[in-house]
Amino acid sequence: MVDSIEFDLIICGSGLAGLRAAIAAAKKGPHLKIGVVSKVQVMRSHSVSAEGGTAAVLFEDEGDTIESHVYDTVKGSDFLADQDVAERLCVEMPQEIHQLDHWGMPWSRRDDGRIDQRNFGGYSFPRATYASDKVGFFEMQTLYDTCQKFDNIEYLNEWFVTSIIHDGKRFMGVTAIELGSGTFYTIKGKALIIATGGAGRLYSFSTYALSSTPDGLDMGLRAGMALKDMEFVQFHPTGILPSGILITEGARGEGGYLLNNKGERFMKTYAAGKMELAPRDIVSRSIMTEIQEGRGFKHETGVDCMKLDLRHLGDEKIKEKLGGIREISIKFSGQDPAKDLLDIRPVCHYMMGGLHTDIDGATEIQGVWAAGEAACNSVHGSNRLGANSTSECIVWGKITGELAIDYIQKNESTNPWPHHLVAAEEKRIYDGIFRGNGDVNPYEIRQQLTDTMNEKAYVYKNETNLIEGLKTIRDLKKQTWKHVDDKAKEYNTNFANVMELDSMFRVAEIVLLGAINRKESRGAHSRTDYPKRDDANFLHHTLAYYDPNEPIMKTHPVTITKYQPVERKY
Amino acid sequence: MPNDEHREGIGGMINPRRYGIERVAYLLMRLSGLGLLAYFIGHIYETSNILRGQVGWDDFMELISGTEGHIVMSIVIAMCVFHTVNGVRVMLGHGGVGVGKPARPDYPYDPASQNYRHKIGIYSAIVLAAVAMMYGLAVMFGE
Amino acid sequence: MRESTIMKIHYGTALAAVALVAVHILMRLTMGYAESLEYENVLANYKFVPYAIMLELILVLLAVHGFNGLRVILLELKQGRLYEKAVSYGCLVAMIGLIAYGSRTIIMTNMGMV
Amino acid sequence: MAQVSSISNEQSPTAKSVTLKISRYNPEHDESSQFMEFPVKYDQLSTFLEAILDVKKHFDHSVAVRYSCRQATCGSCGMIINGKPRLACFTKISELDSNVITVEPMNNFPVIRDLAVKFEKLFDTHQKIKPYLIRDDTELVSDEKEFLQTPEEVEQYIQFANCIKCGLCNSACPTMATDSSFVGPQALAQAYRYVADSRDKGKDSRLKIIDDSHGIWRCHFAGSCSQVCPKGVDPAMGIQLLRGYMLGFRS
Repeated sequence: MVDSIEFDLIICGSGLAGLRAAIAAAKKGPHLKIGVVSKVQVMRSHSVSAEGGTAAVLFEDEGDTIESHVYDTVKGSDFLADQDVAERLCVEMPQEIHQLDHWGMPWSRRDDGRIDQRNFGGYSFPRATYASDKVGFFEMQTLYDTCQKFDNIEYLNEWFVTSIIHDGKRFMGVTAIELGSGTFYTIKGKALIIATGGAGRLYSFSTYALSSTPDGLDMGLRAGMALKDMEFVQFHPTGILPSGILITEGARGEGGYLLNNKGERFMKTYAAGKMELAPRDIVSRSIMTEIQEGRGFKHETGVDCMKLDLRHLGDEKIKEKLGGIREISIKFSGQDPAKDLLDIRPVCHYMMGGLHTDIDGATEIQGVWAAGEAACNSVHGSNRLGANSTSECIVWGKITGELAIDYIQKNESTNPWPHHLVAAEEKRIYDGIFRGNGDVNPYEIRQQLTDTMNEKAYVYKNETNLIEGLKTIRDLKKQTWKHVDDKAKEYNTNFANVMELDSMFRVAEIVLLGAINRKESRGAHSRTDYPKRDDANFLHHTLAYYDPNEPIMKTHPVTITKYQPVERKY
Repeated sequence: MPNDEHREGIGGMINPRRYGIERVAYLLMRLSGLGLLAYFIGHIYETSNILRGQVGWDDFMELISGTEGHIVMSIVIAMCVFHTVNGVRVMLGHGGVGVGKPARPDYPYDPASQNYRHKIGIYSAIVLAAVAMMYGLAVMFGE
Repeated sequence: MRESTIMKIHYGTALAAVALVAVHILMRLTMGYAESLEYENVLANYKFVPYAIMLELILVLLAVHGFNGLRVILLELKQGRLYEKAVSYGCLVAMIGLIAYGSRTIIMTNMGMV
Repeated sequence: MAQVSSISNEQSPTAKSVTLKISRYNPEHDESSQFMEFPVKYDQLSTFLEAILDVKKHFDHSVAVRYSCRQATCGSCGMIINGKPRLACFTKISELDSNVITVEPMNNFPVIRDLAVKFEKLFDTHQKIKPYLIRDDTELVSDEKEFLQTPEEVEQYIQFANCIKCGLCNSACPTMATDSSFVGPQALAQAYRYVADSRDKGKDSRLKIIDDSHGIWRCHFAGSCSQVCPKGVDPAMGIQLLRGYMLGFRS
């Protein structure tokens, strides 16, 4: 018999969205038991690595408007964003900033004591609220610490959730492995919030934490939910070499320049109005174009790169506003931004796509919500503006947390527990993976998979590359890597790694298929063989459903309220 | 003390090699404190000999006025001076004196509390203890 | 007692003891170390009431400080309800015992009961 | 190395070699821990986390290690490297200048397996010192604005807010080495972080919690915590300043 525990609300994932949801739920349902289940230790999630800012309109008295934030977001999305969703984000956000402040967030301040904001790419007003350049870290700390006030939140550190159990319509629980002891559990619950973040480790050159694999997305997919818009992968213009660690957009927001090998601020050719602060897709493409036209640099590792110049900001300003990236560049690259030009290159940074949800974050299964990067409520469309992701996590964390509690209080489940589903899942994991007798090194396979994604589905894509990539990945998938050398139960990271790899294949395939199908260039999805946006044929979202053979691809309409698509110029 | 909790145990607590002079001072403070307590108890006991009158006192004086007695005494002096000077330093530190001011840390991090003021305090405690020990030896053997 | 009160006493006794012990040691040096330890001189010290009072004070201060220090070290070495109780009361008893024993010397010598 | 091999050449000409001695121990099965030796290649920028993941990839898949962000922000990979607590991802092999390097799990934390240790106690003590703003109006009811705070007021606590809960300080602390009930530098520094925040009104209640026989007074200012902190938090300073309130040196 499988061990079982029970909560009212299960929150899978402990990043910004997960913790914000936990607080919202704990406040709204003080008598309900809330379990935060995380593959890592709660508070070690990748949200801690967010650097630059959180977008919100705080200075309406100085000329900023919610409407401008909405329009910037929609325009940044290349008009693929659902506009009602974007509006929701912008309306809800200001008070979330103040709420965080009331919980102890150490926002950077202006001399008059008010919360300061900095400039960010694609905005028409400086509205990235910041705390030095460790915004995500401080937000996570604030939320985690605030969670400690509530005694109805329980933390399941290092539990790997493997599947969602439902009766075809309604959520009933999840299965999970407690990594510490290696025990397989069922966690019964009345509602679930998926906040497992993005899947950027599909790419080997990535700003993501090593743990940011698509197991959360895959779990939803296998449960019958759709993945939406997965072909839109954001490449951040400034990942530092050789590690790929993020150099925040705030570096350019504070006045940093991008230079080519002629010493020119080449962004004047591509976005004269915004220069370095154009949206990320445009800056990344500009960098790659410069490189392809021979105006790039060669890094000592043999990779092409571009230079980021922060020297004119001065040591003191860098220490004050960009202390985090100063530490990163000195430690991990041996370059001091006050003295040296930083070697940067576009790097996988964000997935606009995710589990298909409506404006409230509700998924297609009753009782399951998704929030944060794992969700795709289409607030970012085909390209996210910097600083809007932490905003999204916080807003939909709160919304889904409260809605889940409403749902729990109104609904009483009576269906019998589906033991056969648990048994099937146990068989899938233990017979299919743990006891598999392959002879191929799964770590090598993972390396090849992520390298393929990097080569074939980078900033610029084309049909030939994408199809080759898909073929390579399908070939890799067939090899005998499904086995776990480490036979111990306790803290078996080898097992976890192979399960992660298993999920990477399904999601990588969807990313590539989506990219192949979308024969246009829009936002972060940029096809050299179809360089123009095609609103007549592709102004829609992509949906992908699970099928054992090949994902089933569908489309979904875009919600347009006020802003008709126009050509996107900066 | 290897155990379930994987505590480093006494060995780790007293190992002075891996960290700065502050950790050495911590160790010396403990050892001198224990030494002084032992001496103090002994001292109370030895002085009670006076109740045995002149004979008793002189018997006892003979015991401590030899070379060994002088050496023990000089170590006690050293411990006493170190414990006092370092104690004053630690006490000031505990009150928040000379431990630096909170400030944004800049990489490479250099903890303000591990500053020269307290290092000077520690070194001067050691030096003063040594000087006092020499002086004590000079006085005791000088006669 | 609150730990902060105990530690304030710890610091207070330390400071006071430093001052008084300094006087006590200086007395050994006023007439030469060996000479100061001669029976008559020591006895004279004890008989001089202010000095006897000072010795008594040093005794109390150092006993309190020393045994509290020992308690702290022992508490940090090992934990457990019973052990900690034993350490706390053990140190208290030892402290009182030492003070009593030392006081006996001082009082009896002072009153000439040698 | 491992994570960037697509863009950097794993066999780069500048690569040097070092022997990693990794402590292997599964309390469920083994009597005691044993070192296993692995030769790894490294260059100027290689970190220990990369080296360990390399071992995992090429030599022994079963090495148990906790890691995530690889940029010294999540606090997962604290371990004892050549005798001192350090973050694996934030320590470069070239910094240590040694041909044989030992890697062990952090002290003063129960070992789960190999390099992974249990953090439950650290999380519990962290919770115990009330690590959140204490005042009546922390929950926003209508469209209230922020509590005003000047940059100087932020400076009073921001250093301590950098704590990533990696546990290195608790591992280095001499009191923690023997005292299983000690609050520890991590939680004490966090107590100071909130006490020093001009928005907070919970000073007295927090001081009361740590004024215990295994509380703040068991710190003797040996400073090892501050010396190993990878984020410049300086717990020793926070603790002494906090104690300053209790001794009446500060108000």
